[in-house]
Amino acid sequence: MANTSYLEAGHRALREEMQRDERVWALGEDLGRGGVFGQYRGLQDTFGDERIVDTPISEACIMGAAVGAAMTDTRPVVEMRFSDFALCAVDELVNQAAKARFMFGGQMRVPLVVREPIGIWRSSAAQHSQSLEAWYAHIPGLVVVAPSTPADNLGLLKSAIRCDDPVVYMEHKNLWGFEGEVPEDEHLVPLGKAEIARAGRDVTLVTWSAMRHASLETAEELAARGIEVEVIDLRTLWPWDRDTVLASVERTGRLLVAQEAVSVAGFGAEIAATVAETLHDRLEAPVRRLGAPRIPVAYAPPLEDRVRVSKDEIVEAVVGMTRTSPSRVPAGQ
Amino acid sequence: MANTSYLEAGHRALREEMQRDERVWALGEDLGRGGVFGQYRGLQDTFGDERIVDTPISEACIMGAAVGAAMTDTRPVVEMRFSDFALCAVDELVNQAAKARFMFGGQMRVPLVVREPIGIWRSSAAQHSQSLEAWYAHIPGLVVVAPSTPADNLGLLKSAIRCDDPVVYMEHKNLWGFEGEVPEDEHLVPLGKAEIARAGRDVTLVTWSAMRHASLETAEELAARGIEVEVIDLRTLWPWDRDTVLASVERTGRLLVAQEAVSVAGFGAEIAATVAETLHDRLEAPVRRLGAPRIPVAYAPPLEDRVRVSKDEIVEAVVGMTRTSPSRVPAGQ
Amino acid sequence: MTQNAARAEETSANLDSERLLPVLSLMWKIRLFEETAIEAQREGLVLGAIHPSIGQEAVAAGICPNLRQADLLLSTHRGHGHTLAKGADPLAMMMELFGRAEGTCGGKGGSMHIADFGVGMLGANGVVGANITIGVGAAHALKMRRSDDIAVCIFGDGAINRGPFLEGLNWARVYDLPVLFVCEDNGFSATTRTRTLTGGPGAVARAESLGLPAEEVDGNDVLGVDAAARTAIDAIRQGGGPRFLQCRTYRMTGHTAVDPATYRDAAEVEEWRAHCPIARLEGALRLAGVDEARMQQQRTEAEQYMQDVYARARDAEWPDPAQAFADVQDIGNPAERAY
Amino acid sequence: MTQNAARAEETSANLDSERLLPVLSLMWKIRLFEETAIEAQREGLVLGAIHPSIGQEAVAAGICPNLRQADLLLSTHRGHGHTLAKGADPLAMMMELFGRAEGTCGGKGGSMHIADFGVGMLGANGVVGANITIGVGAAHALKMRRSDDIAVCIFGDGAINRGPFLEGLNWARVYDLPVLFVCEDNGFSATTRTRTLTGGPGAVARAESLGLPAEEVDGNDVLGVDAAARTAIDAIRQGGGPRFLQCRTYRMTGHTAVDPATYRDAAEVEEWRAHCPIARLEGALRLAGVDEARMQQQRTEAEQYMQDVYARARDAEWPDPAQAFADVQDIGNPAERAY
Ligand SMILES: Cc1ncc(C[n+]2csc(CCOP(=O)(O)OP(=O)(O)O)c2C)c(N)n1
Ligand SMILES: Cc1ncc(C[n+]2csc(CCOP(=O)(O)OP(=O)(O)O)c2C)c(N)n1
Ligand SMILES: [Mg+2]
Ligand SMILES: [Mg+2]
Repeated sequence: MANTSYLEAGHRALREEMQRDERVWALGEDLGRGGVFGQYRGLQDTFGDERIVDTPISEACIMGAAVGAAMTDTRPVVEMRFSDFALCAVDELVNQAAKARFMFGGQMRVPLVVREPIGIWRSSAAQHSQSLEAWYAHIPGLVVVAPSTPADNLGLLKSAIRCDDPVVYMEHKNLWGFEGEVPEDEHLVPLGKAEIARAGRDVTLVTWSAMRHASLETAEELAARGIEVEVIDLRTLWPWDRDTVLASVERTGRLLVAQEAVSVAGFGAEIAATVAETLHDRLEAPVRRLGAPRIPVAYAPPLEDRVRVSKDEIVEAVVGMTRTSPSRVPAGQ
Repeated sequence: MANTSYLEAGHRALREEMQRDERVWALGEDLGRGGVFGQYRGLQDTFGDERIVDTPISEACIMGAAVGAAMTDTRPVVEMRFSDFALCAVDELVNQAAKARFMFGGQMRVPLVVREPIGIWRSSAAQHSQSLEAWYAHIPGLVVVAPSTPADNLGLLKSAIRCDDPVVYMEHKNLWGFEGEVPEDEHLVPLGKAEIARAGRDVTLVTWSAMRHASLETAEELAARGIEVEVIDLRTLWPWDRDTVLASVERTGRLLVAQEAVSVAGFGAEIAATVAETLHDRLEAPVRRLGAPRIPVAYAPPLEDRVRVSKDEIVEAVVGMTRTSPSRVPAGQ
Repeated sequence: MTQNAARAEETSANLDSERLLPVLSLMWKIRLFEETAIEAQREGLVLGAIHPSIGQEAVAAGICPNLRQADLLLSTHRGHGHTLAKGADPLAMMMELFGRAEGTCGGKGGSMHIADFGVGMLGANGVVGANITIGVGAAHALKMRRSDDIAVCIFGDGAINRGPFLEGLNWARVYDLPVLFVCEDNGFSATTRTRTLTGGPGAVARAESLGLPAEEVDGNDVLGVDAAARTAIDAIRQGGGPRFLQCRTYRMTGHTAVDPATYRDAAEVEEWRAHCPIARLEGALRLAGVDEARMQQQRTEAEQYMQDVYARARDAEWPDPAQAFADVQDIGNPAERAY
Repeated sequence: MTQNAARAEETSANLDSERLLPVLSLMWKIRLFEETAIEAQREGLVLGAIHPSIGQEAVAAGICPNLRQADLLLSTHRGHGHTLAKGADPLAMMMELFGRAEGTCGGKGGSMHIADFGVGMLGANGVVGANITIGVGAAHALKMRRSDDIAVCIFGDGAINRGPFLEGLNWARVYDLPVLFVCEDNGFSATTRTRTLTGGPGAVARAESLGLPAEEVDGNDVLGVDAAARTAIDAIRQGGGPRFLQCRTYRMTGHTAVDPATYRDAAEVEEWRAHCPIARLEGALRLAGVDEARMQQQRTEAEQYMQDVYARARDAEWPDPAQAFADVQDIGNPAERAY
């Protein structure tokens, strides 16, 4: 085990996979300089500028070229810089990459990974802060991954690169510097498997990406108050690990989802709806979601903070759910 | 009252609003020839080519120009032909139109309507059949409308054009020829108000767009079997009419959502989750969603049909929900 | 243009009729495939929209015979001709239009999504211009592996007003990719004249401004297209980087098979009919002394072939509904009926 | 270039120093606003990323003084200079960078989203190239209402590789819109040299291929920029349709204020420092006989002004958190805290 940052873990994943398979290459803006957050530092020295490719500011072509190159027996890793800029390349991802294998009757596959850093990060404001994982979970053909720890960023990125499906890989910008233990040997994390980050008997708290950490910290605080929260980090949003979530709620009888994204039509709705559909009779309290209000992310901290799910809210929600008589007051919209 | 098609109703709405307010104009491909489905037939003769504007095949610029023109005291109606092509203009809609008013501190508004025809229609295949209303419902700043009848297409399009927010207006391609009664006088339908298309005491069936019709027909069939289904046509997905839906489920104790879109992370999840959160104790059966499986829409009818929610499925779901002991078998994914 | 005219004349002087009879045959194959499909659509056998290229056959037939099977082709919604010319099986294509199990894509794609990876045909596309960046990516992969195969990307004149045109051509130049871009310029963007939607002198000037050698040819003259394509393809194969070819042509049908195309007058259509690319090639072959009967034979064979294709496609099996759930993805592929 | 040089010389012979002293003052205002902001960022007062335009002031100061307040301006992430030159209040802008309630956008936007509709400044933009199509739409609206106001859209050299460049310029030509496009060419796309990412001769050739009259000027020579902009703006205002101006310049800082810009060597930076646009204007004014003290005064006044701006912004109020829920939309605006 070594202590490594989330950023370094992603760096190592790409390096190892590029060493293992020469069909793997990466393309995006400023990669030769290390990428906007330094995730590609030094890789062009190692692999040359034909495998770590500096591209024009042409998101549509970056994604489209990756689709064509993936159909032509290479395995591109696309860097979109901010998931917000990937909105300049949605046709290429959603109409082309996601559908090609199916439309063409299974003649080929589109093994590409698109890295789309998400999340709120230091006054980045409305065009640099979005978390749109729910969009891609809604699109047949796409795999959606949102790692939260250095070990997962290593193991999931490696698995994503090995996957033959197009993978939307969403790192969280606020986690780049986050450190944790990472195995020194080959480390793969299977796509589609959640992690029970903390076991608990009272409430199942399903989360992913950066919210894992606030959730775990809150769970500790709640443990001190005698409430044992089971924290499940989904890691992959499509396919999401229904079995693990349902088994947990089957035990706890309570589901809370904590997501950074806008709650309305966010992926939490899928989880909450599925649990409510499947385990209605087992529920000892109504399912519940926490997420951002349906407002853009503002620049000034007092406003930006209004978007964040706070630990206090998690505490309040958990405590509310574990009271005997569940609240019946309808929330406003 | 006059009998009018859904297409004609939309045509009339635009014509009336263009007559009422000279700041209203429409832009898109082939509008001078009437638009791809004939929705604009003759309008260029009436209003000239400066108000019914034939554009290059430049979806990004169509949408971007509409944003700029909406900020400059005009009221553009954007035609995207198929909602699928609007994926070439997502930055312009989501990063710009939806966020501008907020980002700029409320200095202006972006009163544009973007018409994005959705839905499965006669072997149109994967790139011409999508229903992505859930995406836009997830984006702060956008209003999302999905009319299902001629009268609503008249009254909602007029309201959308008068609305000062950017509106994603999703007509269903399979409804163009659908006929119904439409008031001959000025007819406005308020945004954000659902319609109880059929009253019923046993199950609340929430739907929108083309699924309204299958839902109503099924409800009649079920009535013959003694089950009274209340069919609520949401009409507007954002803001959706929570009050009407919650009041109905409060009465019936059962919620079924029927949507044409992919069920996973579809808007039905938002409704089901909200109802489960809010009315858990009132529910006499688990909430339930019907929607497309998470597969692209294929060309051949036997495959295309697998995507459609059939009346049989609605019947089965309703009957299942009204049985005393709700099913406990978890659905696969 | 003068250069082309000269080259065409020169070519016609020593016409290689043995090489050109198959080209004539190919043009008939395309023409009759599409006429058959249009007829079949009237009968309800073709299920979705089709965009015929009748009148435009010289583009496909001028370019694709200069390609190897391993070369890669990207096409558009109006792609039957290109696909046939690249070597796809007409029967499988017709079955695809009919939505049958043995169609090129198992009935999943239809006309706008025909692909045949076995012959290097990487797909038609339902989104105008989207094939440009995908084609560029295919060329990028070819270059990475030091292949001397090339990619060819054909698109319409309407596509030059979409952003991917700029992004894709720029990309091809920046990385010096082995790709030929072909603008099949039929004068229309769906039902609107492209020139009313296009600033500046047009596609060639745009390509040149992005650093690509570019040329315009008469797209109804298969000899001219063939000569220009051969020159360009040779240069690209030898590592000369991307090139651009604009072929001016005209579609004799509407935008789709059901479009009556009332937006243009009969005189214009008649004028173009006089330039029918098939008749023109026949004229050239006739001048070069090719036997009338051998020419007629190309047509007759194609006719018989397409009749057979039609009959077999009509009787072909529908796909198994379970196939709707196949080939979506490996991870998270939905189980049938469970959602 | 020769034309420009000639024009610049001619201009310098009969310099209108009364008109140019305010331009010098404006350039100092921009320079010192940004130096103040960089310093404030070190102190933690500026919250998000800022992209300084130090060294590029001649573009903003050459173009915007030729505009009316009712003319519309669209800018980029590197937009402080343009915005100040269009007449926005430096104090409100600094408060915006500090995230305060009285900032230009109430603290909601920050540096990359400053807009001041009151002076016709329709917004910076966080998405490269996105302002092009928005600017085109603003010009479209102006034309529709037969206004003789114009729109100006400034973007970087990196933006010419994005699709909206083609779509927007084409659109402007097709509808003959009153819009001036300005490519502020500082040679870099973030941290990569744009020329390594750009096929063909560049922005001017591309604009010309789309039918726009286009010109390149020395973007560090405010007299040249001013002259070219004036000519272009007059022509546009008189109904001459869209025009294009490329201004070659250099940014003296990194891409953002915290980028050490190690990807370029000191000699290059020093060479450009010698072309400092402010020093060049001062040199010209000196030659034209303007008093040293009057020039010094422009700087001193700007310094004092920015010190005051800094102090007042630092002490300004934070926005009320409830404002996070304001101005999202009319219909379906979320109620505070309820979600
Ligand atoms: C991005 C996009 N916008 C619009 C359409 C609708 N559409 C289909 S074909 C077509 C015209 C294309 O014109 P051109 O590129 O010249 O090709 P042609 O049809 O003439 O072969 C249009 C607008 C589309 N398929 N994709
Ligand atoms: C669509 C998009 N892609 C990438 C970025 C990230 N980015 C911000 S500024 C920049 C460089 C832009 O270069 P240029 O247009 O020359 O403007 P400059 O920064 O030199 O003023 C990049 C790549 C972005 N903001 N938007
Ligand atoms: Mg065309
Ligand atoms: Mg630059």
